[in-house]
Formats: sequence, structure tokens, C-alpha cells
Amino acid sequence: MTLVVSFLVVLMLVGAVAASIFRDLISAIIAAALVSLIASILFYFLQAPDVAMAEAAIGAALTAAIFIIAIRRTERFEE
Amino acid sequence: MSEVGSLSNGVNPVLLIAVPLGLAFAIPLFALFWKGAAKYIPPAALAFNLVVSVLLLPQVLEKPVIVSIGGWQPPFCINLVAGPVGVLFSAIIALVGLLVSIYALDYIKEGPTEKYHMLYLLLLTGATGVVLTGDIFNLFVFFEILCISSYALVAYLRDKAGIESAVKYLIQGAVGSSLLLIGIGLLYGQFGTLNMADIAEKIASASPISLFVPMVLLITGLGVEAAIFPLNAWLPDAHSSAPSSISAILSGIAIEVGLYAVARVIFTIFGASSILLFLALLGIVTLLIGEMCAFSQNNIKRMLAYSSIGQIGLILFALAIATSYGVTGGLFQLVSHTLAKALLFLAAGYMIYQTGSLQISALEGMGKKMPLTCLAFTIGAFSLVGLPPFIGFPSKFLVVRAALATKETYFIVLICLALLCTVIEGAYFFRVVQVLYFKGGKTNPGPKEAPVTALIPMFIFVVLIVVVGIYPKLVTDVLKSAASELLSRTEYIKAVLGSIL
Amino acid sequence: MSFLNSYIYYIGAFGLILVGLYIILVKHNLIKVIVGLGILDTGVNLFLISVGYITKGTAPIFSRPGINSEHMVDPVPQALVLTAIVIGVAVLALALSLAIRLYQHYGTLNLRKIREQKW
Amino acid sequence: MRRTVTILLLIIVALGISLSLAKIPFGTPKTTVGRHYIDEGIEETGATNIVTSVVVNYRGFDTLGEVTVLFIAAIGLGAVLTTSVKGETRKIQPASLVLYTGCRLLFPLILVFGSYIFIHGHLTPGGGFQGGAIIASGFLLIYLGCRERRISRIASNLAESLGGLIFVVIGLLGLVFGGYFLLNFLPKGTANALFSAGVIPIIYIAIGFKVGSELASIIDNLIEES
Repeated sequence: MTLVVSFLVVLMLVGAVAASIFRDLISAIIAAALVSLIASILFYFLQAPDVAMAEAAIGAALTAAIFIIAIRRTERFEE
Repeated sequence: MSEVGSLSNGVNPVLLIAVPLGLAFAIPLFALFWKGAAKYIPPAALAFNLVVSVLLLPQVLEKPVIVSIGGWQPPFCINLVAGPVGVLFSAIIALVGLLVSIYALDYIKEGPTEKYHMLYLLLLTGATGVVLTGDIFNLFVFFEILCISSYALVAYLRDKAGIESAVKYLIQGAVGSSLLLIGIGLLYGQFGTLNMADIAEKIASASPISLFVPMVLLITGLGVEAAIFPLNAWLPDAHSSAPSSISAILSGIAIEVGLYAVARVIFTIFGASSILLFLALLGIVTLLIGEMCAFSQNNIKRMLAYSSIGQIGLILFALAIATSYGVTGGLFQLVSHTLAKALLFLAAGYMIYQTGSLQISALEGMGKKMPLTCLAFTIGAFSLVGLPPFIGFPSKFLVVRAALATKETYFIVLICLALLCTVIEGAYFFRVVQVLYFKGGKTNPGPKEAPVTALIPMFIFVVLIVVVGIYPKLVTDVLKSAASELLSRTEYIKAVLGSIL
Repeated sequence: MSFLNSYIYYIGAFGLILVGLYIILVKHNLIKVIVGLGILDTGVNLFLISVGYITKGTAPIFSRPGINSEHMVDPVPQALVLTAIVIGVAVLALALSLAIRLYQHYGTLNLRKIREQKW
Repeated sequence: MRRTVTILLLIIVALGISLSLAKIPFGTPKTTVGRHYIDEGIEETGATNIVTSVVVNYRGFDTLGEVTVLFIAAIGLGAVLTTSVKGETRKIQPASLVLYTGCRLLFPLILVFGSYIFIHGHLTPGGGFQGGAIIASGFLLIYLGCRERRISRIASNLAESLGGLIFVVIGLLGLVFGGYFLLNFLPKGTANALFSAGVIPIIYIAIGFKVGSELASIIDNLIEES
């Protein structure tokens, strides 16, 4: 169990760092959505199913969607 | 669940939050039947709040009113603490909010006005919630209501400057509230409770080292909104590019409420005395920087915004003296700043509207064209500088006396610096007044006097400033008991945890 | 292993908080900064939930009668985080709408360039 | 330069926080408040999901504030993005047949699922926020698949303000009947039944509609070309 969790945490931090590095904002947002998704799995492991549901529905799905809509109306690449 | 907690002999302070909130939610419904209804709802709701606060005031001067929500006992539920401080603040919020909302009836004509009025009412509801709540996480939630509606209102004009400063404000504010939330999490981890009185009771047994980090996080998070020195980069832009009625609210209420939250955290939750000297220094640095920057401004709204920073510094300094005199003086200065700065922004709003320029030099000769507005502006400026017989004089006097009464060199040196700043303040306000009256204006036709809906609130402010300036006794009793509430932790803890048995 | 066992969630939470703060402080692109705000929020939420966890705990839901409540985790942080998640998405949505407007005014989202244009 | 300063700052923050974390060991019970909710929650509120009873009843005032925050965000977003002049509508590229049909098939199912989540909030994991978010994602799907459809502004405004009003009015009714704002004044019923827990399901349903319509109107405002 600890190994799985450690793997997920490392993956989550890698996702966060990737969100900081990517110049393509769409990729950065996918990485940030990955962070949210893994966080929601961790919430589930921490016995918080309500929060896991909210994070998956709001944090991972809707936030990514509104980010992508906003990018469509602005610019896609970071200078 | 008995009838003990229900208030048979008075009004319930929860109405101060619930009624405006309900009315704000109902604005779209009213607008379905009558398009123009939206702008009359904020004055109605705030007038209601003012009446309730005034009714509560004599009651809370004897004994704080503690209301629990949901019918459970503290610390198992959220409770409101309507002590002298809370009711004093809610009365000021309702009063200033009412006057500014009357001003806005004619001032706000463009854009999605219905949304403006909803956001305006919600902003003031959030501020009322912050000052009344007795639960640290609830304070965070109301703080977010206050902040998010001010982000949106700063951007209301949707011009370049407004959007840019709103972005700046939003980013700094959001980081601040995240830090605040981390601090709350650390406190919860150590003490297992969110009720402020309960935390304050348990904090005595904790080691100071483990309290330092949560305290710094809480003060930093709240300090962003309170515009304490290193955290106030957003303020001049946000206050100067918002519509003038909103600048009046932001300068007159939002930062004061932030400062209240800082004071509540320091005095009630932590009871910290070690950090007070540092905060006094920080206050004077804030004052110096604010007044220096204000002196060099040519843009009138930026000048007023920087002057707000300076005044906040002075109030912080007075609160950090932490004697009964000091805190009374700080609260008095806070009240006088709220009245004077709101008046200044309201008057400046119509002057800017008529001349179409934010530059001070463009106001030449306005004293003849808009005599009443200019008179109001002048009185506000004199009061802020601290001239008698306006409210600024007794409040500044009280602060100075409190600092001298400590008989500590540290405070005396700092108050000398503060007096120096008053001179700078006087210099730039007199410059504006001189431009208004004594510069021969170009004979450009056009500028007319502000409409009646703007003059009435301005002159109510003027009357308040003069009357309280002449009879400071009118407010000092309330301020004294408010100061003693802030300073006496044990009373607060006893009142909250022992009230509902 | 026991170190990992007891600190892995805290490491994850504060890792996210630090990365989020780093993005906000260093990056110039507004959308990137808002992504940073989102990551910061997630980190804070993860921290709050891990404060309430109890080793070998169960979720605080009595899904069938007679369930043992001895090891139920603390429900309060979960309630707080539900609130914090919604507040977070509200701030993000408002920030994105401001970003769209900012782009329409300045034609760029680079905060440094915007500051240069202003002066 | 800026980067090094930032990293130094972050190291200080990390050190400070780890200092105070030593007082908060992971995995140990820390609170009496939470314990009280677990032990007494069912009896006092009638909801088997303790998180729900905390969110809606013990800390219901927070939730009222939180709903308000989302309301403010939806209004503020509308205020920031409205334009005085309506630009010509962009030519909409229709979605492919598969997407179109798939969306139309899935939309009612998503609505039913979301409603299930918030109606059963007091019994199972989930509640008004999660259900509302799921409903909003259903609307998002409609925007992707059936691009010419729009939700009615009036209907969504109505749902937003009615949801909020119901919450406040229930709170005030508690004040009238029992002397406390947000008092659970309806009979609690038997735990684990759908009709139990007094006002909690009603408030959660109101929140569900409100959150769903607010998130949908946020998406709607963002997606609209201006």
C-alpha cells in the first residue's frame, strides 16, 4: 500500500513540475488535471470519498474544461 | 436545545447576515418583474442592517450576544459573537454602505448594473460576516466572499487599467487566502477545533515555537487584504481603477475589515505580545511609505489610495500599542478614516466624472463650478490630516496620547515619525485644496454640480465628521468597551464557551 | 519505510504547495499562474485531509447499521475541503474570465510585457 | 535572479512548515469535535453520512457562504465578460453524427446520475456539490456535441436565485420555529431511509440545483464568443 501511494505521490509531483515546464499551455493543463486526478485517488485512500468525488468532478474535469475554453479564446503557447 | 439561547428580548444578530444574503439572491427574481428594482435593494438591505445594529448596540454593551447556528453548542457549531467590536463594525459597514449605495443610484449607469448591485451587497454581507463570526474557518469563508466580490467589482469598468489591477489583486489575494487556509489547517491539527474561543483556551498549553508558523501564515494571509506593508502592492492600482463608489468601499471598509481580522487573530486567538513591537514598526513603515508615495502622485485617486495605505499603517501602530488607550485610539482612527476616506472618494468621483481626467491639475478652479462637492472634499481632507474641529483631530490626538502614555522610548520615537508623516499628509492635501480653490481655472464650460443623490450622502458624511469631531464623547464609550473586548481574552473565552449551557 | 509511511502524504501536499507557489512567483504567463493557483489549492486540500486521517481508518459513513465507529476518520477536514474546493474553482473561473479580457485588451498574456505596455 | 530569490523563499517556507508539522503526527486522532460528530451525528441529525451532516447542519453556515462564493463568481464572470455590442455570431461547425447522437443519449443519463448523487447525499458519499458538478458536466457535453443549443439564461438565473433563497428561507424558518438559524426543525425519521434527516436533503437538493446551474452558466459565459 505504501509503495502504491509513494508511486502516486511521485507521479503527482512529476505532473506538477511538468505543468510548470510545458510551454504548450494545453499540455500544462492536462498535467494539472493529472495532478487533480491523482489527488482525488489519494483522497479516496485517505477515506474521504465525498471529497474524492468532488475533486474528480470539479477539480479534474470541470476546471480542465474551463481552462481549455479560456485558452481557445486567448493564446495557446507561452512565450 | 432549550429556549435559553433564543433571544426573546432582542433581535438576533444572524439577521445581519441572513437578510442581506437572501435579498441579494432574490435580486434576479425582483428584476423579472421590474427591471429597475436592483438598485433599490442594497439601500433597503443596508438600512435594515443599520437599524438592527443600532438596536443591538445597547444590549451588547452590557454583555456580548452569542448566537449559535444550527442549535448546537459551541465548539460543535459555528457561532456568531456580537460583542461591542462586532456590532460597532457592522453598524459602520451598514452606515457607510447605505450612504455609498444611495450615491451609486445615479453614479452607476453603464455596464451590467444589476450585477453591480448584487456584488456590492454581497461584498458588504461578507464584511459583516467577517466581523461577527466566532469561528476561524467561517471567517475564511466570509473573507473569500469579501475578496472575490471585490475582485469582480474592481474589474467592473472592464477597461485596461481595471482588468489589469483586478488580475494583480486576484493573484495576490488568492495566494494570501491559500496561506490562511494552511494556517487554519495547522491550528486544527494541533488543537482539533475551529472555534476561536476554544483555540484561544487550548493555546496556552502549546509551545510557542509550534505556534509561530501558523501565526505568521494567518497574519500574512489576512495582511494581504489589510494592506500591511510588504503585502500591499495591489492596493494603489485596485483602488484607483475601480469605480469611485467601489474605491470608497474598498478604502473605507474592506481594508479595515482585514485589519480587524488581523487584530482578532493576534489579540484573541494567540494573545501574542512578542510580535506587537514588530507590528508597530511595520505600521510606521507602512505609514511612511504610503505618505511618501501619496506625496509624489499626480493622479488624485492614486493619491487617495496611497493615503489609505498610510492611514492603515497608523491604525496598525495604534493597535499594536495594545493598551486600552492605544486600541481605543486605533479604533477611533479607524472610524474617522472610514468616514473621511469614503467622503473623499465620493467627492472625487463626481469631480473626475465632470472633468473626465484623473489628474490633480485638471481640477483647477473646480471650487467655483462644483462648490458643494469641493466643500465636502475639503472637509474630508482636513479631517484626514487631523485638523480640529473634525473627527480626525480627536482620533489622532488619542493615538498620540496613547503612544506617549506608554513611556517607552520605542513608541515615542515611532510616534514622532508618525507626526512627521502627518506633515507630509497635510502638504499634499493642501496642494489639492489649493488647486481646487485658488488656481484660476480655465473658463471651460461644462462642469455642473453633482446630482442630489450624490450630495445627500456626502453631506451626511460631512455632518457626521463635524458632529463627532466636536463631541467625541458620542463614540468614545462604545470604542472603549470595544477596545476592552479586543484586549481581554479570558472574558471572550468565557462569554463564548460559557454562554450556552 | 516507516518514514515514508508516516510522511508520504505530507510530502505530497507540501510538494504541491511549493510547486504551486514557485509557478505563481516565477512564471510570466497569466494562464500558467492560474494553473499554479490550482495546484496550490490542491496541495492545501490534500494537507487538510491528511491532517484528519487516522491510521487504518474508515470513511465516516454509516452505510449499514452497526458499523464500528471506533476508527472513523475525522469528518471536519473533509467538510472544510469540500468548501475549499468550491471556493477554489470559483476563484479560478473568475481569474480565467479576467485573463480573457486582459488578452482582448493587450493581445498578450505575458504579465511582464503588459507591465511594459502600461508605462 | 528572480528564480534564486524565489527558491530561497520557498526553502524558508518549507523549513518553517516542517517545523510545525512535527506537532501534527500523521494518522493519530486529534480532535474531540470530530469525535463528537461521529458519536452523536446520527442521533442528532439523522444523516448516516457524517460528512453531510457536518457540511449541511453543524457547519451549515460555511456552506451558505460557500454557495454565495460560487454565486459571486458566476455573477462576476458575467459582469466581466458581458459586452455592450453583440458581435456577429461565429459560424458554428456542426459536430459529427456520432458525437451528436452520443451526447444526446448521454445527457439525460448524466442528469439522472447527478440528481441521484445529490438526493442521496445524506446516505451515501456525494451531495449537492458533487451532483451539481456532474449536472454541469452534462451541460458541458451538450455544448460540445450539440453546438447550437444554449441553456436558457432566465431558467438558469431562476435556479440560481431560487436555490439560494430556499437555503436562506429554511435557515430563517429554523430561527422562527426553534430560535436558531439553520435549525433542523423537521422530523429526523429513521436513519438510512431516503426520507430522513429533516432539512438536510432539502438543502442539499437546493444546493445541487444551484451549483449545477451556476457552473453551467459559468461555462456558458466563458464559451460564448464576444
